[in-house]
Amino acid sequence: MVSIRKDFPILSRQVRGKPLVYLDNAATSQKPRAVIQALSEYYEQHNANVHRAVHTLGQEVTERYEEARQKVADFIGAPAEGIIFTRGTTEAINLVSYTWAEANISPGDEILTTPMEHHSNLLPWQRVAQARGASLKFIPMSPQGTLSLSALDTLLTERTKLVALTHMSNVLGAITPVKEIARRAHEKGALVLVDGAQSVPHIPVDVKDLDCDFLAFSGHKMLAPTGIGVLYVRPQVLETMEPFQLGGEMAREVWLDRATWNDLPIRFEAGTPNIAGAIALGVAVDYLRNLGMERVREHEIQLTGYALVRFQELPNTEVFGPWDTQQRGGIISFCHTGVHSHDLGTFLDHEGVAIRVGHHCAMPLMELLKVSATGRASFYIYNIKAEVDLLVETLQKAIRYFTPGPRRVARPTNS
Amino acid sequence: MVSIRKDFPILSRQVRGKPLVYLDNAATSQKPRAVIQALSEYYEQHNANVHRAVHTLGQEVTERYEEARQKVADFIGAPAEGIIFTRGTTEAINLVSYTWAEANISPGDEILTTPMEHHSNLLPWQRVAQARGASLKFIPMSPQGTLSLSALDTLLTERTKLVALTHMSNVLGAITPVKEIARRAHEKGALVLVDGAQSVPHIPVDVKDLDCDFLAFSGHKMLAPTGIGVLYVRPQVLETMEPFQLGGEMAREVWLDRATWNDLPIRFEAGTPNIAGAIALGVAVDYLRNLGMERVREHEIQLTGYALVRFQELPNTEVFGPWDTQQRGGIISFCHTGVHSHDLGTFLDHEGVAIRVGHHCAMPLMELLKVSATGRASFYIYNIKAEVDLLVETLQKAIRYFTPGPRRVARPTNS
Amino acid sequence: MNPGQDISQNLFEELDDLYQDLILDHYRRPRNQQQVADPDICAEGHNPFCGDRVALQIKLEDGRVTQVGLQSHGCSITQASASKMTELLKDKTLEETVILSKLFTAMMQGKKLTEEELERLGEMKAFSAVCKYPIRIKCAVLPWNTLEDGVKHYRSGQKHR
Amino acid sequence: MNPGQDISQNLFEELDDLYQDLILDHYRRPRNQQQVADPDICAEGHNPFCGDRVALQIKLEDGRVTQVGLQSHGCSITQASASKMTELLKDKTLEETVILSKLFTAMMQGKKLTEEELERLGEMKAFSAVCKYPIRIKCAVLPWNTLEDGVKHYRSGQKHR
Ligand SMILES: Cc1ncc(COP(=O)(O)O)c(C=O)c1O
Ligand SMILES: Cc1ncc(COP(=O)(O)O)c(C=O)c1O
Repeated sequence: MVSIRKDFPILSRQVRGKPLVYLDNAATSQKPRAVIQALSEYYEQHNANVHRAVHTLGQEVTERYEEARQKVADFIGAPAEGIIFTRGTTEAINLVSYTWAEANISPGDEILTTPMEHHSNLLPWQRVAQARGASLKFIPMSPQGTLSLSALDTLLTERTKLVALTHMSNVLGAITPVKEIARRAHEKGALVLVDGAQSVPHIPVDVKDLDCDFLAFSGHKMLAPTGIGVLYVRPQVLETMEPFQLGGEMAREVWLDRATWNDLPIRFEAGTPNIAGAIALGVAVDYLRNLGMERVREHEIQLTGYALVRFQELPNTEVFGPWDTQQRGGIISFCHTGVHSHDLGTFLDHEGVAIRVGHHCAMPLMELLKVSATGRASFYIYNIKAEVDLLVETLQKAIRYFTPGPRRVARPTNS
Repeated sequence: MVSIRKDFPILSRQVRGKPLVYLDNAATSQKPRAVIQALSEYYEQHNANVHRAVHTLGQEVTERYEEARQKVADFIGAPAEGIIFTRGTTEAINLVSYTWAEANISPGDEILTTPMEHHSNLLPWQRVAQARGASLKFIPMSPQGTLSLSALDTLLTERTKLVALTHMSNVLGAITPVKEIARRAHEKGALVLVDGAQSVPHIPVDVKDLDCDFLAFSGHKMLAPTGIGVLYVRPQVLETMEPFQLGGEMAREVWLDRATWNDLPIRFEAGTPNIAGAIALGVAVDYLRNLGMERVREHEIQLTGYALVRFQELPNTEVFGPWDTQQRGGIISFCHTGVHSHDLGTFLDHEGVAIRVGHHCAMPLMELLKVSATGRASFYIYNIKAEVDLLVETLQKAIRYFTPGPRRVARPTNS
Repeated sequence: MNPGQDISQNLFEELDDLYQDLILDHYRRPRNQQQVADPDICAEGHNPFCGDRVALQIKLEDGRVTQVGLQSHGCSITQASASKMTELLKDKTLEETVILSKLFTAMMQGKKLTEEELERLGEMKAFSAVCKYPIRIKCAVLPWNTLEDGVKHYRSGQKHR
Repeated sequence: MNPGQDISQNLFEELDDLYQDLILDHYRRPRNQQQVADPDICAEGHNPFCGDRVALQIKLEDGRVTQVGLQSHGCSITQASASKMTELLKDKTLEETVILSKLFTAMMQGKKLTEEELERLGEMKAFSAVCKYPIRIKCAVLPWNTLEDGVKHYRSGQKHR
């Protein structure tokens, strides 16, 4: 995958005089030239509002927008009418919480999730549970990210209305057995929402295969621009849902005191959407399909396996998550016993290496791991072994730098 | 303003072999090169996720994102902590409807609006009224768009909790006396939400001067990309509001069963925002400030006045909205008694002229005007008199084309 | 441009391709604009996005269409499509009208029809260029959708809706 | 690069600007890490975004700080800032501690201080480069904010929170 690096203009950038080594892909990915150009081309050649324009620009844009929807649908094996464009994963999950959940979760019902969720797949369910008098339950897990499937026997009951879980932890990299959980949830009549923010960009995902009812993901983590994301909803479920936001094209007929709704999925896209973002997401999907998601996955398995080995060289450093690369994505969270992750992050930045440091919007997981923050390096298609080497070697220097001992020569005072 | 046309790459595009004449600015505006380049530059040089990154890219991006917020705040005379980035006007209004309104509208309360609202400023209030057992009242208006202020005496009562009204009708172009209405609403203790989708891009708007509590507008109608918009909320009101969407950076501390919220305004921006869009909106605001909103307004008054005169040449054509250009923006909706607007729109498109045709997401207003659709030409900074001339002359041809009479030579059969 | 051709025609050549003489003719002088008394089939169609409206009444004898009444409102494409349709329906069996409708819809969706199929559509062929105008397609098919609705309800034993 | 200079120093020159020797020294050997018994002022600060925590106890005599106790947890900047702060507070009046805090915060916000103001901050000057690292600023000011909180509560008559 070395050859694709030239497709990403930012990779030739320098940071503090050093070449950029971008290892914060779980936060957001970089964009290939094709995606950036799709934005420029859209605004230089086509820009218009979508839907029902008689003019040429409007028709061109509507066509491209719906084409993008079809591409995204094909990418995850879904029908196009089940694809709703949102701002991102967070909005997608909130949409479900405000519509399907408000209508289907009753007092005494239960929502099942995991302790390793991103806040975006936890807080909406806290709100729903409280608003609807339902309760939130958690599938027990090991600190490595393995969910206790045996606990499902007792946790999944007829009162379970929804299982909301991540497909891949953004901290541990752990891939969850969504398919198995979905099967068992459906047996009990519960629906299944999958947070695919970390999985859809990195591993082949097919909603038919997973058999999930909802899948949420973000464009900006899969080569596309910020401000565009996707909620997939199984059409039979979508048909039963009330709209979320109201206004614009989502209505069919409107009177002063009432209204009827437009077709699916437009009914769930109120107001002018992020048109250019959606079209560019289509281009990003083309790019990924062209590489092949199997190859993307294979590349990250290689890189992650190599990194896991090299991280063992680091003294007093704990690496979280599963050791089996078949069960983890390209995310490595770690902690040094003596040096705070913030200091490591700042040191790395001075060498051009960008990692994320903090709680990664997964505070309950931090508590479970008994840390307040971790460092996190996360890979994508353009990362290479040499970058892993630089990461590990720079971490080694950093640890030496912050660890007591005469490793710095005295400096002139007032320097 | 002729010289600025070269700043807009799309204006040199051809449509069906004719130069593009873009007169659908009320739907969405075109973008200057500076805005398009801001997007490319963002993705080629800086792209990272905002907030709390220790790495350089993240710091650069956070800085630019917050800088954009400050620019937008200055543009409308607001403090930065009152500026929430949304997808657009529709989301902004829905946010208020799901948070402030759910908490403050009680059974028996009243929401006051107008019959000329865009669906985006009507449907959310229909929903709230129904959900909360409140009622929706309408300020009477003339077909020209003049609101009956005298009716306010009886319509505004202690039960009125919110007055939600457009600052400029997207069909009639009518500018509403927001300041006067806000003053009287506040006397009764009601809050005031202004739909600024059509005003903020076109006339100087200052929230202190209007003294409104909420102001919603869309970036894509003011030179910025799609997928970014703004909700301004008076900070004293914002402080009392519960968050809307949940997840990501909007939380301060999160446990499995509860959470506390981050500072304003981040509390209302759940998930990764449209970072590039916000930054590019800042650039669009720079562009507009550089022109000067007074000059923008003056240009549109000139153009609209000219168009209103020229439209009188058109046979059997009704032009809606106020005749006084001081009271209207650059929007001209019209209907021909014999030729359907769709046919006019298609004809114009064949000559390169893009106008909008339809109900403009203002169906109740269509009913009031006793039409099912209108044609609508809407102007912006780059439009010129020659384009108005072409519009009127092409309309003339179109009317002739569709009106019975031997104006077409017989064509060979099977052509 | 052939010498001797009218300039104004050439000016609007592409447009004329959409607005065939037949379409403008039916638009200006829609046929069968009467209300049929005691109809067997009765249907109304509405496209709220454009405000187009079509009302249709059909009288059958021995399973064949004998009378068609139409009241339509909307753009030229809707009105001409409705008007021309009423002519085509005459003497057809319900079966045949539905086949016509499917063929017309297929043409509008840009599908390639066989010579024979095109033959069946007769003068409705004049609408073929509409498929290049996505936004206008639903104008052209509204009358036909309305017809299919009516037939469906008739067949489900519900004489009047 | 001067000949004779250590290469590793030069490698991390910009970094050394942030991580002054004083900071690393206080980070590795934080001062006043005892719990003060029966304190007059007692405050805790927490930065949930980084997980930094600071607990502070102060004993006063004749309106001046006589003893300071500190328990801190977090990155080098937080810990060093807290540790150095405890040293600076000794013998100061509450008034003076608050002024110091304001000055330090101003320095962190990148405001230009006068020579005299810088003089008052003494060795806290070592933190001046932190203002170039927006994300680390709140690490540096956390101990001082905690101090101000404690003073405010003390003054509002609430001896212990
Ligand atoms: C697992 C997971 N879920 C949800 C999100 C939220 O995505 P977004 O911020 O794009 O809405 C993220 C991204 O940070 C994530 O990693
Ligand atoms: C007056 C008015 N309000 C609201 C909107 C909705 O804006 P958006 O589609 O950007 O959410 C529009 C734009 O069509 C408008 O003209």
